[in-house]
Amino acid sequence: MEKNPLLSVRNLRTYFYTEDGVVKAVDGVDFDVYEGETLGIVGESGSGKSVTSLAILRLLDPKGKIEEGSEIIFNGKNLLTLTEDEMRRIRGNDIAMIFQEPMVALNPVFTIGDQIMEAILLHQDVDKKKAREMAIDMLRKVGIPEPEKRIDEYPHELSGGMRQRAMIAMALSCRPKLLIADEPTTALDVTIQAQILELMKELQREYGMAIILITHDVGVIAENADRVVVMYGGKVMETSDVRTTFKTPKHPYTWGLLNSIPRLDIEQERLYSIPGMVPDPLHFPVGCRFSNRCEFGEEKCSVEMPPLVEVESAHMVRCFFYHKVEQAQKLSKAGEGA
Amino acid sequence: MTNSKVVNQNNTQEGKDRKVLLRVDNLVKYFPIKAGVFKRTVAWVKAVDAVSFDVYEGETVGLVGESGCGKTTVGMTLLRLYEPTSGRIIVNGEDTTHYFLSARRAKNYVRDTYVKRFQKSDFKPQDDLDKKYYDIFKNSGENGLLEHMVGDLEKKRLQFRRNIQIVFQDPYSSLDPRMRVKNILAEGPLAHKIIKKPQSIETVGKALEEVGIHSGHMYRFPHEFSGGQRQRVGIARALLMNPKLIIADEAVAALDVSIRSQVINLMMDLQKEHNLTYLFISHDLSLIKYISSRVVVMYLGKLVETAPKEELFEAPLHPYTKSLMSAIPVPNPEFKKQRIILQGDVPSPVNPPSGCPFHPRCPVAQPICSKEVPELKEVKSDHTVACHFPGSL
Amino acid sequence: MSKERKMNTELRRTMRKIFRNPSAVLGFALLIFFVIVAIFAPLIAEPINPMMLDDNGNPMKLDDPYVMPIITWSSTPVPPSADHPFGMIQGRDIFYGVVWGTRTAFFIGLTVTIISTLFGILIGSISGYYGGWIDEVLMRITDVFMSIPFLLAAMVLTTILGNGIDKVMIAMTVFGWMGAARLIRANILQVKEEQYILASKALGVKDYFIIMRHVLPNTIFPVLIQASMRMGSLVITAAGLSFLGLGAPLGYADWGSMLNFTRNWILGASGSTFSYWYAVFYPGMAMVLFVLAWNLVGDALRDVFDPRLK
Amino acid sequence: MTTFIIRRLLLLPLIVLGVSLIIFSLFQILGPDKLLAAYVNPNVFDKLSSEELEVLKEKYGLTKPFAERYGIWLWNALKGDLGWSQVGKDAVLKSILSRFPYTLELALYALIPVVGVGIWLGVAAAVHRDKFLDQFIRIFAIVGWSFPDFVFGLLILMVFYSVLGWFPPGTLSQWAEEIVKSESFHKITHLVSIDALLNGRLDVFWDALRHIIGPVITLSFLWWAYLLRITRSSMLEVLSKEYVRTARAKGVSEHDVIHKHAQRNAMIPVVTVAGNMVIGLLSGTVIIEVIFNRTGIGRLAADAAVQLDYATVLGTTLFYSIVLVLGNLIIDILYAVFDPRVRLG
Repeated sequence: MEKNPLLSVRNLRTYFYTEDGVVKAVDGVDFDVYEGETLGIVGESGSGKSVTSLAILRLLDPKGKIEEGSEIIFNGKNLLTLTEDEMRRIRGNDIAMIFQEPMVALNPVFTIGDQIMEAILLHQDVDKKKAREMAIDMLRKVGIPEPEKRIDEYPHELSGGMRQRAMIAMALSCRPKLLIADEPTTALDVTIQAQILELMKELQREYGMAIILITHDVGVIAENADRVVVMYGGKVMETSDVRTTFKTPKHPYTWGLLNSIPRLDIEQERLYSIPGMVPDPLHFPVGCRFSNRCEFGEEKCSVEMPPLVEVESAHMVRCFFYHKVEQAQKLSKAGEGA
Repeated sequence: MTNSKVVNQNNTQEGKDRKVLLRVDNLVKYFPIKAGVFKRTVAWVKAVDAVSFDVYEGETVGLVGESGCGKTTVGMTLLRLYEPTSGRIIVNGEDTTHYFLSARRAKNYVRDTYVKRFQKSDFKPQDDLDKKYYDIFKNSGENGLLEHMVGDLEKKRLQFRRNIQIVFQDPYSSLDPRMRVKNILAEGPLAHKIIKKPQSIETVGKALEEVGIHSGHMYRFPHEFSGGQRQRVGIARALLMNPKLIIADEAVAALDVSIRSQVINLMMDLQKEHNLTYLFISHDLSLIKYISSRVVVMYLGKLVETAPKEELFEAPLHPYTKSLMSAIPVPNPEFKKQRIILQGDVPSPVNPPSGCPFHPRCPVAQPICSKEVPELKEVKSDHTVACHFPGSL
Repeated sequence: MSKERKMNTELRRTMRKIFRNPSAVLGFALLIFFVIVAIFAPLIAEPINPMMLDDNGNPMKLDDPYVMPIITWSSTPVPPSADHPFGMIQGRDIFYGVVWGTRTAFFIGLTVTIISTLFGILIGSISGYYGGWIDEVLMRITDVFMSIPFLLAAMVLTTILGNGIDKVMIAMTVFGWMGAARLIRANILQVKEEQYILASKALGVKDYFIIMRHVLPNTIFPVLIQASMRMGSLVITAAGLSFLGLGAPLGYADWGSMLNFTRNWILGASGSTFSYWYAVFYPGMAMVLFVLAWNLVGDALRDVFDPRLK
Repeated sequence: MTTFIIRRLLLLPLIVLGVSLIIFSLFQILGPDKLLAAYVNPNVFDKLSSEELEVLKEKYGLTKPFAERYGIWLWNALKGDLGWSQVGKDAVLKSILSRFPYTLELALYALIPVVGVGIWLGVAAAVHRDKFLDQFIRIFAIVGWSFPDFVFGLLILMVFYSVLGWFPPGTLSQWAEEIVKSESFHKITHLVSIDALLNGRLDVFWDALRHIIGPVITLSFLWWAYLLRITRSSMLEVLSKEYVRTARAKGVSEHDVIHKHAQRNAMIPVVTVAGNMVIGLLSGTVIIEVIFNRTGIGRLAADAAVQLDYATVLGTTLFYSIVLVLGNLIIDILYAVFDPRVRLG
């Protein structure tokens, strides 16, 4: 724990200036990623998890601005102060990214070989022939059969799982220190998802890279992340190591989420439902962003934004009444035992 | 016909008359692939290949499988949004397969399926349906049977539409963006003359309140609702027809996690209130486990395993079912489970593998698996599986 | 009455979107200007013949205001003056022709657009909804019609039918419906797969109602936008035919045939032709602005209703 | 791919048949009397008695039923005999073939500025979306698109011919035409300007160029606009695609993101438009050829239409429809070349 973080995000605020008003998609987010670990960011649509990942690489579309005072420290450098050229040298080289839908994330008019080689040629001092060899090696490494043949195929000629493997090969071709995976398996079938997640674990062990795994699927986080950040309404609601969060969630949102999904591991009489709707980022409630859907909240919650406090060692929660959740959790555990 | 056996056993074993609401008998749906200079059919996508199962009144059957396994095609074919290539769809003890054919083709269907068999001297009815139709045939001849099955086809179609409804996956494209919710909801009942125009506001209002939407919102357009609310509107639309069976095709897959349980709970509440039967199509085994009483597992257009929920999740017999279960991520870091990672992709339904469709990916495949198609066998009571070595994984 | 308010905000949003774009504002302004000119043509350019007097000694009213009166016997163009601000050509007042030509342009454009679009919608929706051999036959017929260049086809048919703007309109309609038909067919094929159509089928709604209630309302907007953008090119084609001497008869208040007069003076190869600039400029500008107005409006509508093509 | 090409080529005769049937039946509206006029010298025609007219009608087969007459025309057409062109004063087929090079030449010259500048401006507009440059280019484009070709052509003639005297109408000057027609001038490509260069006649080349610049300016100003708009919108759509973001996430430079990753994809729909434009230029330059008084196939068709020379009208429309079908076939093949996802079958 005393290690220096590889990436530190501090007070990240990312606003989108639209015709209808300012969308505060990410509003003061802090977290660290340490070398070699997997940090899971979990959240629903509009939670700001994908915007956070794009902000780290400064890939937001022109309407989105990273506000003053935000810091993204990678390897001791604040990425937000780099020039565009310096940033370009980091993208794909030190920090790589894979996306949700490999069908649309790969360029349809270039072969996968072209696209992997492009990354290699951009960041490494090798000639085309060598780059091609390296690309074939990468494809073999990610488990694509007959890589010598597949390298000249176009994305549409591969299956969904193979495409995501090619995407991973492209992202890892320069051995990045950090891989950002934005919903990498959401578009895939479960049996393929298991393959891809297993592959990512293997490659992480081999390369020693850190991974930020972004997903809405708490199951994927539970099985693949070391630590977890729960986001809601552009804010971090809870963060700790995976075991703690899943065993003793302390934020009402995390608690509600875990109780509202059908699960294979336990028998459920009736699912819990978080009331209300996923908030519209244009009109977040005043005070705690979750206050209008929270069953534990009191008046204070709809007035004041609770701070993110460390309630146990390395377990941070943004809630005034987290002890109420503790009680509810105990009750439900007791009920399960009976 | 294996199915009739299953049904009869059920009736006797459980000692109560569980009524079969829907029987899918050997359903086949192939889509042609056209190519060449004259666009001739060169191959077939075998989307659904000889699938049979029963749905009893009041229960929820979960139909589970990965993309491309044909589960959605089953739903669409049951609704006759696609015409089946062959097989029978029996609803409420009547064969409905020919309902959406032209009168001439419907008659041909009845002749080919029933009359020709009945005319043979050594004919013996194989199931209740045969018996029923044979009695009619004996009493009033071919014309009587035709009158019974093909007469008033238009009325039968409407009745069929009222009996079976669907809730779609995509809450964004399943409601006409240019229509107000009131008109979307009133369309079905008005078309069936269940209600008259002046009543529609009242009826629609009630239906909306029932699915948890303020009735004052009936004049809104779909885009003014959130995904979860739209799905509620979709459910209300189905409900307004007073259906017996609702086919829910990935009805919650597109919703946010925190909204899903709202809609699932709503559907379960409505089931109790209206004595509905559900055929729940989903790729999500955890959801299927939560919601259904019996489960049907499909792979590459074929049915691989079907069993009551508890039985299936405790002791899955097909290697595919077992691998599928192990692949589902569980939100509990302490939960230990057997990890089976399947190799390779799902093959194309145009060129399915020989023998058992699962054999190229199966961890326990034997030489016979690539040669012989395993038959669907009842291994335990009410638990059928299509595998040469059930339970070996 | 939250319903009404909702409607209004929706409408206002759309209007705001349209009018935030300066070129859309220009388009609508031009269009309104032309509409006003067309409506008040009798007041702006009085349909009288100053050369002929009636019994009371007043200038005689024209039998047909669309036939430009000959007011001078000089056949060379006469430059603009206070009485004839746009000058005269072939003995006729250019200002009069430009004003009354506005009506002709609207008449030709709107009639041809509406009739050919309706016909296209009919063919396209039958083709798209029913598919199969009906689609195959209708689309091959459409292909055949599309294989004949529009201008040439219109020329041939106009010549065969004889001069006159009604003949021009018939010709342009006969060869002008294919675009709408193809567009609506493509849209229908796309919409047909939408789940709300399947839902209506599953409800047992009749085909006819599905087309009228769901398919057409969801496919018609791109067709209407295309139609508004075609207005411009139709007016150009009609004028082109007149320019070639095939459309409106000699002396008809029509921009194209006025330019036809000019052609001889320009190709006359004398060095001083530039002094006849007004003969090209005024009718030419009227036409350019008219077409521009429709193109800008069509563009604005497309931007708002079809966000894909911004 | 092969089956696709065969399928389309099989469609060709069907379309040609359809086109000829439409045009042929349109002419039936005229009735036998007017149709006869096409065969007879107009000076003689008025003096003929009704009996003589009947005899002539009989002679030219105008009294026969429609199907039979169409059959006769079709049979002759299949043998390569499209009849006599009064306008072209030669056999129809020969008139068409002798004039086609002039149209082709004009189309080729116009194509270079249209495609080059149109795509370049379209990309520039998309990259600078909503900035001043974009607004300016868009206004320029929509104004260009709104100009009727004959108005713009007249303006060009007025300025560059009447006032400046630079670019005269016509195809060639008298003297140059005589050289071209002479025996010593080798016709290799049949495109005058190129043949002039091949023959080493720079003066003839320059003369041909002088005559072609006016129509080229007119055509390119009108067609730029369209190509530019398509390029712009296609480019904008592509720039919002995820693979563009992937490229940026790899560290690809902005120049390569736009000109390699985005532009290659954006060109896919542009191919279709540019192709249609070529077809349009080959078949639809009727008015331009009339205004600039150029020899060409558009002019031939226009004259034939006005004079009801129906053998020529039929011939030219058929020629156009063949150009169109083949052109579309080529477009589709190019489309498949540009977009690996498209498999023609």
